[in-house]
Amino acid sequence: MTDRIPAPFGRRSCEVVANTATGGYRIVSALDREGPEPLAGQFYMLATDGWGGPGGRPYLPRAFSVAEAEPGEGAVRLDFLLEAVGPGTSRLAALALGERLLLTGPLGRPFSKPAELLSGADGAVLVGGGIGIAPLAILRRSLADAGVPQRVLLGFRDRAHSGGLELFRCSEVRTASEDGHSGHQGYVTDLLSVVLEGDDAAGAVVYACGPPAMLEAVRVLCEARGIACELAMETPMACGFGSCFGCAVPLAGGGYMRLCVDGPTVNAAEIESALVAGSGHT
Amino acid sequence: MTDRIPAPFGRRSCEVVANTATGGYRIVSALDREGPEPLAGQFYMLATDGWGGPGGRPYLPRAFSVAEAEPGEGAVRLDFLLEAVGPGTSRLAALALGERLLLTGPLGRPFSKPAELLSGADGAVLVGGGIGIAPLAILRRSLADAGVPQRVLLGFRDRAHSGGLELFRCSEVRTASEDGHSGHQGYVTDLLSVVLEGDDAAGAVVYACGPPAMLEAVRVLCEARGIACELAMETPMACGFGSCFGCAVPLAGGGYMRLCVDGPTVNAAEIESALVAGSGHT
Amino acid sequence: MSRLNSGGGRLRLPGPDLGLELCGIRLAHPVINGSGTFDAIAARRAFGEQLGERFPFSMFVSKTITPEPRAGNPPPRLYETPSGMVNSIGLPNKGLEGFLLDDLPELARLEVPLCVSVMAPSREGFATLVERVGRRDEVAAIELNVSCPNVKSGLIVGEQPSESRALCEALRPLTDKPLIVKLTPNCADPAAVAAAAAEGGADAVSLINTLRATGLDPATLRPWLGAGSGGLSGPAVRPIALDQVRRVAAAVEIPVIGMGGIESGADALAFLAEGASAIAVGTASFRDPLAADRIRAELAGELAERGLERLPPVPLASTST
Amino acid sequence: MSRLNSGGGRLRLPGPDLGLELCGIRLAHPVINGSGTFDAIAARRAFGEQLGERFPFSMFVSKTITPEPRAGNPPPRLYETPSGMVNSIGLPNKGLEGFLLDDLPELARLEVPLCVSVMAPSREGFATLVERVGRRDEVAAIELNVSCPNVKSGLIVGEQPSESRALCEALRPLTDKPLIVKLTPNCADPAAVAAAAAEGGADAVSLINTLRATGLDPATLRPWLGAGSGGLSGPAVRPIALDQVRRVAAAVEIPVIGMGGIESGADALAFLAEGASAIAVGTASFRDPLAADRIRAELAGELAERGLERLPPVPLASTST
Ligand SMILES: Cc1cc2nc3c(=O)[nH]c(=O)nc-3n(C[C@H](O)[C@H](O)[C@H](O)COP(=O)(O)OP(=O)(O)OC[C@H]3O[C@@H](n4cnc5c(N)ncnc54)[C@H](O)[C@@H]3O)c2cc1C
Ligand SMILES: Cc1cc2nc3c(=O)[nH]c(=O)nc-3n(C[C@H](O)[C@H](O)[C@H](O)COP(=O)(O)OP(=O)(O)OC[C@H]3O[C@@H](n4cnc5c(N)ncnc54)[C@H](O)[C@@H]3O)c2cc1C
Ligand SMILES: Cc1cc2nc3c(=O)[nH]c(=O)nc-3n(C[C@H](O)[C@H](O)[C@H](O)COP(=O)(O)O)c2cc1C
Ligand SMILES: Cc1cc2nc3c(=O)[nH]c(=O)nc-3n(C[C@H](O)[C@H](O)[C@H](O)COP(=O)(O)O)c2cc1C
Ligand code: FES
Ligand code: FES
Repeated sequence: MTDRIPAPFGRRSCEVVANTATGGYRIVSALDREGPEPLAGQFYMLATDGWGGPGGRPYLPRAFSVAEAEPGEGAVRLDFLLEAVGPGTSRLAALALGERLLLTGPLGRPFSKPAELLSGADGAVLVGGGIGIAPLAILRRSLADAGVPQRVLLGFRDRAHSGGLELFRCSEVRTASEDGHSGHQGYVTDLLSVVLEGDDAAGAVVYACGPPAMLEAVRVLCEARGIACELAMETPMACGFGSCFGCAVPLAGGGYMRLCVDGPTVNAAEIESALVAGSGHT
Repeated sequence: MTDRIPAPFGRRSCEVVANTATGGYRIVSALDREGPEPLAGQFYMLATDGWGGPGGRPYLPRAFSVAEAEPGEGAVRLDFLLEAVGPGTSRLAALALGERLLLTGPLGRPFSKPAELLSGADGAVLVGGGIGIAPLAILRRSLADAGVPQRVLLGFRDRAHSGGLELFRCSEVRTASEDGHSGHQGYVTDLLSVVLEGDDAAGAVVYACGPPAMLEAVRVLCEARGIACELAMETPMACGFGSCFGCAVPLAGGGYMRLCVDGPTVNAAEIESALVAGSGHT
Repeated sequence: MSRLNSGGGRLRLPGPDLGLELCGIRLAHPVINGSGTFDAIAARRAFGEQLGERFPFSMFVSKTITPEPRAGNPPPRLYETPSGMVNSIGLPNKGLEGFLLDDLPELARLEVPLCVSVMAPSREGFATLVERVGRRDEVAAIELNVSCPNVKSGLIVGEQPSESRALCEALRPLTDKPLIVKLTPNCADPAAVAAAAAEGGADAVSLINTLRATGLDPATLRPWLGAGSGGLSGPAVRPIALDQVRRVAAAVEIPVIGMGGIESGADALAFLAEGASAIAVGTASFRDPLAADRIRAELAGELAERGLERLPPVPLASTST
Repeated sequence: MSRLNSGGGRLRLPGPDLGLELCGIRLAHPVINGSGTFDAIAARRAFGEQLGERFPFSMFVSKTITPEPRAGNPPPRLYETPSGMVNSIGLPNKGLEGFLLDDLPELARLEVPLCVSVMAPSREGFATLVERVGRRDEVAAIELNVSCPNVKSGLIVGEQPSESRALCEALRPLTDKPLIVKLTPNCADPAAVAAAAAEGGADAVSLINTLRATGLDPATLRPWLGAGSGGLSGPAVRPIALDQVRRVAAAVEIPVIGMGGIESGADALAFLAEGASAIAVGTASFRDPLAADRIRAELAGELAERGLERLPPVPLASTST
């Protein structure tokens, strides 16, 4: 299993160097001078100065997958793709240049290498939906660096929710949209099932991240075809480093895993269902 | 007794049109389009959007005397002099132009007219200290408008705490400072006792606002000389309109008054002492 | 906000019908005030006649009165805390006679039903209060405050089911006005106390009162409050209040008036969903004297969004666990 | 903040001496963790060996273990509230055997004394836990969790003085390790429970555990938590915790470990001033895993500012009311 990159112990403060709108989303970039380069699939717990608002929320930090990481002069630039759905994401989306981003990370288990999921794997299919495509951007790049042939399939509800495409600017992707504004009109899983019909599908492994309903559809598709599949999942998290036991995901064999330390990347075979109560948002 | 100007029922939102530093203080001005022109001695409960911070405070609104009020085109410009001593004043001091000031007011009992304090009064002595000189600015102006001869005596700890002088730009004042940076080196009450020796003192009434210790000194001075004196006092306040009973000030005759509705201007003869636990700051 | 202040409690509003009947009292909507958090007489001094025109509560609950006048606790009486406040007011009031003489006529000018909150250090004291207050036509209901953390009354009625039952049984015959028992959150099992009060003849229960709390003066490290400690209120206590309202509503048949940190229509709806028939706004009124009016308007909006024409008749929560 | 992280719990710091002895255990400073809020084993996976180098607690308290393994409550288990959070974790743990086999050796690698928190649905269960855990040399102390709001144990030990005394009397003979009783805030009189525990032979008490609370899913109006309700923690409860610590400290001679919403050195100092011998950091660690280290550094600063060379020996508060 790919070793996680451990995080520096303690929360640190990083300068926000970019915050750009893309569709209905934002891409927020910060310079991390103390942390290592993260691996695809890892996440950070984020907060800001002045965290906590009129209603007393947000109180806890919020978890975000790293969408891209670029090492530079004595610092790593971290990109996060975020959607303002509540008090925490709204505050983060409003970050001004020069403001501080408070973060802990990189946390969690990175995506496995294809060969770790299927010995002799000869390709990868990346399936993403909505905001969930964030970790697939850095995954696509690292697979490309490793010379792994890949197909990227992305699904969106509508144009407002397709802002993540920005992260795939310079790469070839196939898209589906529920409103038909881009690519196939329908679900990204339609594209996946077609791809999985292909005779080159046998040696492929699937990586997926997106809304619970999409993840569940992908899980079922792959299970039916006996295809190795790794999901990047979400649940509410208080700590992100295994201390609160709040991020429970039911295991196929009974019991729970802590998504923050045993995930957020999960082998689809390990879990009962990708539909975890309280998790995610579309 | 001078009738209070009642406040519109409910909190309203006003545009911040100025926020300037003066010494260690700020003068924050907002345009009130819904409220009446306040009388000298009245105060407002202030808050901002995004009230509530990382520590969950400020939670309650904060009370501030109106320092000056200028009626104009369909709005009254309200000036507040404030000192950042904690989470609430710090947030208010940081207000940017165009931001909203949330306020309820004018509240409380205005200063009495000299004749209401002493029949046949023929002059007024205004005694202020530190941040407490705010309400004396609008009082000075309204007494001048009414043609009441007056002397203004202001005391400051040091230059940083003398920012309130700005409000008395175009009027003649005598000052005292503990560090001697301006006027008499010592306490403003030194100036007062000299003034009260003068043979024209007999017909004068004293208005005072400032730190509890100063108010108490003034109260004692006036009591000893049988001079009518009205103090503008402070206590912690939750509501400002008589509903929480939190702003209790002990009465000379026993029991308490609610400073927000029975004050904040108080006839010195009514109270036990101006040193009220928990009240004010220098 | 002012956008939402659409006309106060008396007007019939467009949208869902928020009207209800509480212990036989007709209310225009379910938003009332928490005792001791809104002084209609002082507020009329501060806001003039507008107070009546836009009165935000469908019933007015008086500050708790006692048999004898009380000055209240020494200052300071307020301590701000994360998302809340601690108060140690100590029930200052004019006493029964002063209230009946000076305040009741003033309060009767309000165009909403009046509920008088009473508290006494003894059962006899409670009896006198209930009898004398109950006789007055201006009074629609009586709230028994057995839960104030700021007065050392011999009674621990509020903590003990048996005591609560006994008190209600003793007071029940003395008036035909509805008796509302204000419960304390400072006990292991508020539902048991509520059930006992109901058995004793209480017509409704209200909760929560404040939670025992304190804070220090950062400078002296001595308790900030003159009384040493007080009661916590505001949004900080809302999750505790909601849990207790739910347990109490599940334990009694009589109506429950829910309160504790309610600041929005969504908060109010949550309490109604957990079984409250009406809700009270307390601390939120300190931030905005018209907060209750905004909350009522937001509540109407919440119901409309859900396509509901009136208040949830059955506690939604009762089906949910 | 990182400015304040001056070297972790093990280093001897410049400035005031924060050292103390708690039930005969030597601690470098008074800042420990609240049970169940820091998993040193998982944290080592997340932060690597730095965890040991900068370990922020002077004693480590394990998550509560039970005789049999527990999976914990169904998700969701977390609900954020104003200045706090509600959890319904439900004591997931490997059970006694799994803990002794897998976890204890791992925890023993920490360079601070170890306290094991235990909870059982019966007195016999507690007895087994205390005996088996007490035998292990790696264990410095045992905390009896009689106060978890998230497990329906037959016991209401934590709410009743008599039950607490009986439990302590039964367990006392089974080990010579210090027994710390973790008190519940969900009762009318924690001081009485604490006093009874002390009479029963407890060496210390710790408080507060979480306050029973709930929250709804705004969309469905059903309880958000899978378990329906849970326990409130964080700054929202601090004023309640401080008041209970003060009452308990005034009622017992044995040391008190104070916790509940502590987020700063000033907060910590307030608990010490009210009579706590040590303080625990819980929820604050979720916001910053090194929060306890900052709090310890800030506490040293607070003492230095006041010209104090060591921790307040006598509860300042005892003289203050
Ligand atoms: C490993 C991981 C990676 C993630 N990566 C990303 C990412 O790359 N980009 C991204 O945009 N998001 C990501 N998320 C999701 C993100 O963390 C959440 O969207 C965020 O926490 C929402 O916080 P909020 O305060 O904005 O909204 P919240 O108020 O937390 O609301 C979010 C949802 O939580 C529920 N909820 C929980 N508690 C309450 C409450 N007290 N009141 C009301 N509702 C409540 C509601 O259903 C609400 O819709 C990730 C999550 C995880 C676990
Ligand atoms: C009628 C009236 C008029 C006023 N006019 C003015 C004015 O014109 N200009 C001006 O600058 N000020 C004025 N004040 C004072 C002003 O209201 C206070 O300075 C303000 O409320 C402080 O709020 P804060 O949040 O900044 O500080 P706070 O945190 O409220 O601290 C202020 C003081 O309150 C105490 N305190 C109370 N609760 C706590 C707590 N929980 N934690 C820590 N400390 C606490 C402390 O002693 C602290 O020093 C007036 C007050 C009144 C009543
Ligand atoms: C300043 C203040 C004074 C109060 N006085 C009383 C009172 O006299 N009688 C009473 O039954 N409750 C009193 N309460 C409790 C409130 O009625 C209410 O139960 C509690 O504050 C919780 O609601 P809230 O969080 O909305 O304020 C008081 C609360 C506050 C904050
Ligand atoms: C997520 C979570 C899990 C907890 N688990 C336990 C536990 O297993 N045993 C226990 O005695 N207390 C447990 N507690 C209570 C804490 O130890 C502490 O008493 C409480 O949270 C108050 O402190 P705080 O506000 O600093 O978090 C838990 C608290 C939280 C928030
Ligand atoms: S988020 Fe705290 S254990 Fe996973
Ligand atoms: S501040 Fe509330 S009564 Fe005076």
